[in-house]
Amino acid sequence: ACGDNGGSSDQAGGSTDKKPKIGVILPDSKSSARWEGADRKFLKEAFDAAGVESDIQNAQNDKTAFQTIADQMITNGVNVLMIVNLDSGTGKAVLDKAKSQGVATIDYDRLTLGGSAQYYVSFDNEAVGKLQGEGLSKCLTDKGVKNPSIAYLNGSPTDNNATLFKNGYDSVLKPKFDSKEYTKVADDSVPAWDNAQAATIFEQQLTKAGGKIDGVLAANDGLGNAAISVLKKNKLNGKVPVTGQDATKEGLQNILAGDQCMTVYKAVKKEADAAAELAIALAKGEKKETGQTVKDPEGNRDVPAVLLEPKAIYKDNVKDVVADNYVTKEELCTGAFAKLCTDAGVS
Amino acid sequence: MTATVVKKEGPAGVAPAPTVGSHVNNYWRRVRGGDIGALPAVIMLLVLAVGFSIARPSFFTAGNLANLFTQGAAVTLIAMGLVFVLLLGEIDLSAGFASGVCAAILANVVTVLGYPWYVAVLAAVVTGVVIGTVLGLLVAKVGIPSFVVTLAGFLAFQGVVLTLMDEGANIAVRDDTLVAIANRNLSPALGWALAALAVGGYAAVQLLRHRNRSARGLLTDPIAVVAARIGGLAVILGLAVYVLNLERSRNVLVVSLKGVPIVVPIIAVLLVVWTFVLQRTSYGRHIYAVGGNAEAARRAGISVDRIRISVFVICSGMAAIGGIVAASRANSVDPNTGGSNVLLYAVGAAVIGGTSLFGGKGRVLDAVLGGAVVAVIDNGMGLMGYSSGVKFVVTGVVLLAAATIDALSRRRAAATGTR
Amino acid sequence: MTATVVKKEGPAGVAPAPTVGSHVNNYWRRVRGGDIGALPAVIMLLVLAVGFSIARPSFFTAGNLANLFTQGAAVTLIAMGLVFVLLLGEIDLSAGFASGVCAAILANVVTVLGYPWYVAVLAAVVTGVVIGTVLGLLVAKVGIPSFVVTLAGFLAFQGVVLTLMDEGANIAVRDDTLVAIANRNLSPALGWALAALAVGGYAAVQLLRHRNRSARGLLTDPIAVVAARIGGLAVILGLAVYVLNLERSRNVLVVSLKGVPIVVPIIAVLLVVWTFVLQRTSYGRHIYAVGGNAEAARRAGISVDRIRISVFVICSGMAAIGGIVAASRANSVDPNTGGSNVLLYAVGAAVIGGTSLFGGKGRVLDAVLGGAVVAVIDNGMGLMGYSSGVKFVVTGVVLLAAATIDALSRRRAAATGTR
Amino acid sequence: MSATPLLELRGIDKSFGPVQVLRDVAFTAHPGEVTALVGDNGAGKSTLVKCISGIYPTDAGEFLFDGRPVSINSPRDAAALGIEVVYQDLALCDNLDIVQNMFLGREKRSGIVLDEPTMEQMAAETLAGLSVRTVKSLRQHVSSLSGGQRQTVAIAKAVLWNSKLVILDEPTAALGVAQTAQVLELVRRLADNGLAVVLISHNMNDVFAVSDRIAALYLGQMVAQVKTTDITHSQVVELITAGRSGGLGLAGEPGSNGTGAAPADTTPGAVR
Amino acid sequence: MSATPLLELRGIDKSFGPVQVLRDVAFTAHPGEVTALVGDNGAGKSTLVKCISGIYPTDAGEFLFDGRPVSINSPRDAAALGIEVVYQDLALCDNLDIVQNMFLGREKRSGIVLDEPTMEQMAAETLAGLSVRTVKSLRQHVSSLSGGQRQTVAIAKAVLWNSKLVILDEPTAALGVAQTAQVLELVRRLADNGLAVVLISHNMNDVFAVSDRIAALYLGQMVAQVKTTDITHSQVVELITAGRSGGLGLAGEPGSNGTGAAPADTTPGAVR
Ligand SMILES: Nc1ncnc2c1ncn2[C@@H]1O[C@H](COP(=O)(O)OP(=O)(O)OP(=O)(O)O)[C@@H](O)[C@H]1O
Ligand SMILES: Nc1ncnc2c1ncn2[C@@H]1O[C@H](COP(=O)(O)OP(=O)(O)OP(=O)(O)O)[C@@H](O)[C@H]1O
Ligand SMILES: [Mg+2]
Ligand SMILES: [Mg+2]
Repeated sequence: ACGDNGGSSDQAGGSTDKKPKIGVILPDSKSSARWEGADRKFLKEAFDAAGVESDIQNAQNDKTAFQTIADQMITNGVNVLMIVNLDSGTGKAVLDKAKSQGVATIDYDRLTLGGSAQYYVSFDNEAVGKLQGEGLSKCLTDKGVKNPSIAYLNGSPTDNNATLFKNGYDSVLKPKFDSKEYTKVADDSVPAWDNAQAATIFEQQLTKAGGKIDGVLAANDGLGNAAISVLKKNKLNGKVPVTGQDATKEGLQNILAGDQCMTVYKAVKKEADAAAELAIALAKGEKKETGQTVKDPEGNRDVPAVLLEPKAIYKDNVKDVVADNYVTKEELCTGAFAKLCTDAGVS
Repeated sequence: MTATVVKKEGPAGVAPAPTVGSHVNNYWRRVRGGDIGALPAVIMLLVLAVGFSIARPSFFTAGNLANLFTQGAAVTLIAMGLVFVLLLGEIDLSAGFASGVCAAILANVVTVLGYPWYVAVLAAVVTGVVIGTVLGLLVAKVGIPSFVVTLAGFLAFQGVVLTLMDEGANIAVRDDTLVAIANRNLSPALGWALAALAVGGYAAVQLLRHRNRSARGLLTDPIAVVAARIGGLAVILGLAVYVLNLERSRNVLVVSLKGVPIVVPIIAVLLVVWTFVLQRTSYGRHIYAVGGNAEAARRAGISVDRIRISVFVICSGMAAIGGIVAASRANSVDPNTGGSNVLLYAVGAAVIGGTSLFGGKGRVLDAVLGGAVVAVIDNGMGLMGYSSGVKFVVTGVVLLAAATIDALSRRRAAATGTR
Repeated sequence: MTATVVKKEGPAGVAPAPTVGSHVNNYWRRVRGGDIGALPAVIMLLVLAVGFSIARPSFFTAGNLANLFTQGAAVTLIAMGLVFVLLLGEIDLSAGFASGVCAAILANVVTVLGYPWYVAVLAAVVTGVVIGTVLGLLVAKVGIPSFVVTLAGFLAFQGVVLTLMDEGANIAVRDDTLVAIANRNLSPALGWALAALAVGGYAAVQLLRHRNRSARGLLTDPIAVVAARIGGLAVILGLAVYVLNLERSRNVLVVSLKGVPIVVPIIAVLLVVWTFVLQRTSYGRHIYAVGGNAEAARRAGISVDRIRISVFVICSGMAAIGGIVAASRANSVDPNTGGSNVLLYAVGAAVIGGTSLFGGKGRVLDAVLGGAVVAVIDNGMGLMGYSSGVKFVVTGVVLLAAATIDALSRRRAAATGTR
Repeated sequence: MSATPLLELRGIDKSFGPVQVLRDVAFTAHPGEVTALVGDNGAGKSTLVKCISGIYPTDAGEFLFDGRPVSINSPRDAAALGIEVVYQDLALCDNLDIVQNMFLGREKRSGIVLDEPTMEQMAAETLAGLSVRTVKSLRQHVSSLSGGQRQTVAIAKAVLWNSKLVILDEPTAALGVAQTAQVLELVRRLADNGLAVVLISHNMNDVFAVSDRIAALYLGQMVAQVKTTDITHSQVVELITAGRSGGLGLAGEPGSNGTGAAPADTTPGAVR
Repeated sequence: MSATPLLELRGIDKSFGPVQVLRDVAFTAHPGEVTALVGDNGAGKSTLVKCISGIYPTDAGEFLFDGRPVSINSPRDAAALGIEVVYQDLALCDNLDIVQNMFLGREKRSGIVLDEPTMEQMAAETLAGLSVRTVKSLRQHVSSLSGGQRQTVAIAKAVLWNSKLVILDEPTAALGVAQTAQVLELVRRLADNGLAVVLISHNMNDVFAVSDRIAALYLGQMVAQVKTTDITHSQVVELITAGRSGGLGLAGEPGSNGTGAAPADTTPGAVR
């Protein structure tokens, strides 16, 4: 299938004298800061450096908008379409439409099941969840808590990624629940990843548990911060480990302050660069080998893939994130955090 | 539609003689007096289209026109149903998620349970009708304000969709017929045939009415004006079909893409049917009456409760159809179907078209025109390539600018009292 | 408040003599006649509280009561502002995101730019006022329907928040004073002092009014009834302060947690101020007049446009305060602040409390009571441990059940015409 | 006077919350007669009419129509019995035009389609009969009509139908000289055609000009229902303003019904 | 007749969309006099009033107040000049009570707080002067008032203020016998106190009883403005219904203003 599409995209490229053009559809701006804050920047830099035209848009977690944007990009004459799908259904519809119009496609960060993308570039979302689960149990062990009560603060119930994250941390924690080593006292999803609702939900979890929550598995840094704000109010911050994801400035600061136990850092730049490289190649009508493949169970095919490893960040390796230039020292080490930064070896 | 005089007498009582000139003249005076019907929405559409075409020439292509229809279809369908509820001065906040519930039922029936498409469609529409009945009963019989009832529905249906979707997964819709609704086109010939049928039907209705009225000695529009109307429709439809029948595939060797998208006749038929119901049946008349003055309607012996229930049924039923189209377009249903901005866009479409939130004023055509405005803005913004923050801001500003055209042109609306 | 008779004469013209007995009797007849004011909301709250306490005993703890206030504060504050807009029969869909914009400004000023907290609060409130002025001008002077203006605002402000948040990042709010607003408590003594002040002030106002009216020979409530009202307030406030002053820390050795949450006096002061404005100033009177019959108000020489603009300013200003509280509570601002369900919950709170969407009817107290209902439902549902789908459904159903109490108790409202 | 009255009310009570507006009211309307219902402002006339037409539920009392007891719970029920009412607060739909208002709830149809030409013709004829000359177009929204024009539309709406009882609540209040004359003539004509007509008016000249019988309400009580020929102009005014006039009306203290010596065929206090 | 009229209109035109309702209307109101404005239903009386009070903008024409040209663009402007109006469509706020309606836009205050007791007292006194006896409570919403009671509230609202010109559009239409007498007396008293009063009425008896001058509108044109003593009852009716009566009113074909022989001190057609 790859060969066919490569051919047709050649034709499309040949029919226009203009520079090759790449369209990117990001999923939303609210589930995580990475999309607009990092991915957009890194992808644009890579495309600009290679001298290809690009059009990067965000679907704002709206499937209809997602499809509309795809239609518009195809109308606008992109040669390569790179999508982060909102769900496999719309993703497939968009990929199929693009294919039928001779546009090459890449699945970015999320695999479209049953889809027709030529490449897949991603962090493994389940691996992210696994790191969170492992991180939480590590922090609990470090604190020496016996038979801890755990609360889940999952992502949006309508977000498939949230399900994937959960699968990941469940795979680590469920055995511990089953063996009665840990107790799960609450398990709630936060609609639309809304931090304000997360605070209320966590406060109620705490009330329901009679105040006894020893560890919080928060699906990202925003939810984690919401839990921390409630813990602070009850003067429990720092005593109860909280997880996160995305290595946001706020999350890292919480880690430095000892309120948050860990976050998961995804080197978005690496992912973006890998994807951009593939996209540029496709746009120029070239073919690249990735070396890896991922099985699409629904489409029953092996998709050539670039898979990157997420990284767990604790207080002692916050400096790695800064070293990667994902967050700058100036942003991170403001005010009271300057000293904490020094203590943690951030330079 | 037209003016009739009881008796001619006295200097101020003279009605203009119904000649073509006076008709045009009269229309112009009405427009200047602020009684302008669909005009502002049409102007809005033109201004937006010209603006976007200048900014992004690709806006002005056959392919984009076709996209426009399918992109705006679901919201427009929901807005058409909402017009009925708004005509009564009620609101249905749950329409978006009701469409989600119906879409979820559709997907479950066709994909999970494996029934044929028509069973699924039937199930979805029946679900919509049931939802509407429940909402209507709560509003009319229990007497809870519709805002509260449908806010509860908004929450509950969101949960129902989640539950039907197994807490977050999505269900694919792969049935060919269902997928065709929002993704395939009529053959060019069929497009022409339908357009011809529409013009013919319109002509027949108009001419019959003209004959009927003049036979009874009632005042009628001059026949030339009637002919001009029919001609106008023919030109517009002809042009639209012509453009949509152009080849719009980027790569004709791979696939040929032409013809009127299937959703277009679906919307057109529903538009005609609902317009007929509102304008030409006593049921429709009663809806306007209840919306205008519920107490007067009650005193006239109209069963206000029954009307109230029925509009919720229509609204949720149309939401079901909107949900089916959305599912078809997305090839799938997920827990967000009908969520996010769908509801506000649908109500906004109806209001931008000229429907009042206070009841008694509005047409189904308003929803279609307003839906078109919303779709054009969305479509055009998609071509501009802004970052998401900027895009939201610009969308809001463009919407406001469009609404300003409407407000300014209605400015003179010193209530002329004639329609 | 009370009835006055022009003249006593004729069999049907007899007014009941103002004794305590007749007063109680009269109140009971008014209640049976459907004129019940805040009663249904209070009943709703009681039923919900009892229900949740039975289902989850942890609901009925001092700690949870304190949580309740901070959880519902932001929505309640926004709802209080919305009452003004609703009183005019307008709507402000942008109030939620307006609070988000103001919160974002707050966070930027205090965290990014590093100014002291009062500068940030001022900046946030000024932002709210500016937003309200723009919305109001567009509605009143340009004449665009408020639904459309504020829908545009809803979209645009969403974008503004994203832009202010650097396209999606959170900004932490770590300033101690700001964090205290939604997270700290008054000292128990201060709580008692404030309660005493409130009761004393109420008593002074009531007794002065009583003396003033009886000095002029106007009909007044019997002094016993006045005393009973004051006593009632004293009991309620005393009880609330007492419960909130109980120790609610789970581990007194680690930390002591008691006292009235700081948001409570903030809401209380705003409630008193806005109630005073609406009930005791001519500005407030004019708001009701414009909402009841804008044409009559205009004919009475009221500047309708100015009133219209002012309510949007109040609404957005209150949204700013709501945003500040939300930011304080979350210790941070994210692009969702003021988004998701905030707006619908706020409008719902006002409507559940008894405010009409058609204008002319509503009080700020309605928003507080309605906000309490919404907060109790949210709080209680959080203790039930449902999965999110079921949680949505049950929330909707509970909301509906609560509204049914209201609808049934207003059922008899065959317009008694007295207040 | 025909034997059975078309409409007979007995012991009607009606309160709004704590305010009792009608107490123990009895009233009859006979076919072929115009019954004038008079009373001071706020006496309860309009309330009585709304109780008859099913807009307000009554607290107590009986309705007899054509001798049979009936219960009227909604305007639909009243219309089904053949009762047509012109309300004082006209209750027209401002967003509909004249023709649409006149046929509201009883549209003419051919098949399921509204038969607009027929309705327009019928409306034009009826209005012409009421001396309406200044209406520019039958397709004008009623919101743009003058006070008198609105009132004419409401009257025309009520007389368009074959009914048995027509109640007109101050129908001529806003009408001009010529139009008033037309309406009074119409009222007389309806009665002569065998209908029962109830006319509420503050204009004693009109009352004496067309009515066969006068019923007087005083502060929610029916103080007299007598033949027009048996009472004088000033007596009626006295009944309206004081509740009694000579042997008619309330007897002693307010609150108890009078039963003083009454002229033949008049029944003081609550009739019958 | 005083030298300068308080209010003088010249050449007023007013159209609603394609419909011209007033054409070239001239009108004067003198202090100390009651000017009756008569005309058929739909003649344009209420429209003229609304033009004077700034509710409708006029298409053409001049306003002179106390001899000085003024422009009235809103009811505020009219109130500032000292013009008070009782509208035919009463325009009360149904969600407010009687006192609140009567003081709307001109609330009494002490400091910034509304002075309710003062307002209540003043309202009670004014209403008592208008023979209102059936209102149960001054704190009743006006939505629950009877037709006549509403009208009384509207009248009371207008006469509460020190104004120079009071315009009453069919103020007695819904009033009872006693109340009508009171209002007519009030009208006379206002004029005798030096105010200019304009009274619109369809009741010729009332018009002749209180007015000093009669202005007749016919299909949007002012056909005569004459002293009441110079014209008879039947002449006025003729002017109303046909636009002319003997030498008065429209001269030839409709559309051109008459200038036939006029009695002394009467000006046919558009006055002045
Ligand atoms: N909904 C209501 N609530 C309370 N009181 C009411 C209501 N409707 C009417 N009333 C009172 O009932 C009394 C009778 O009113 P009604 O309208 O029947 O008088 P009426 O005889 O028709 O007077 P009018 O001649 O002025 O029309 C009045 O005092 C009025 O204030
Ligand atoms: N907003 C409007 N739009 C169109 N026509 C109007 C409007 N308002 C009034 N008219 C028309 O203007 C004419 C004059 O109306 P107006 O209310 O001034 O009459 P009027 O002399 O007060 O009559 P009445 O004695 O019945 O109160 C009427 O024919 C009416 O239909
Ligand atoms: Mg009445
Ligand atoms: Mg008038």
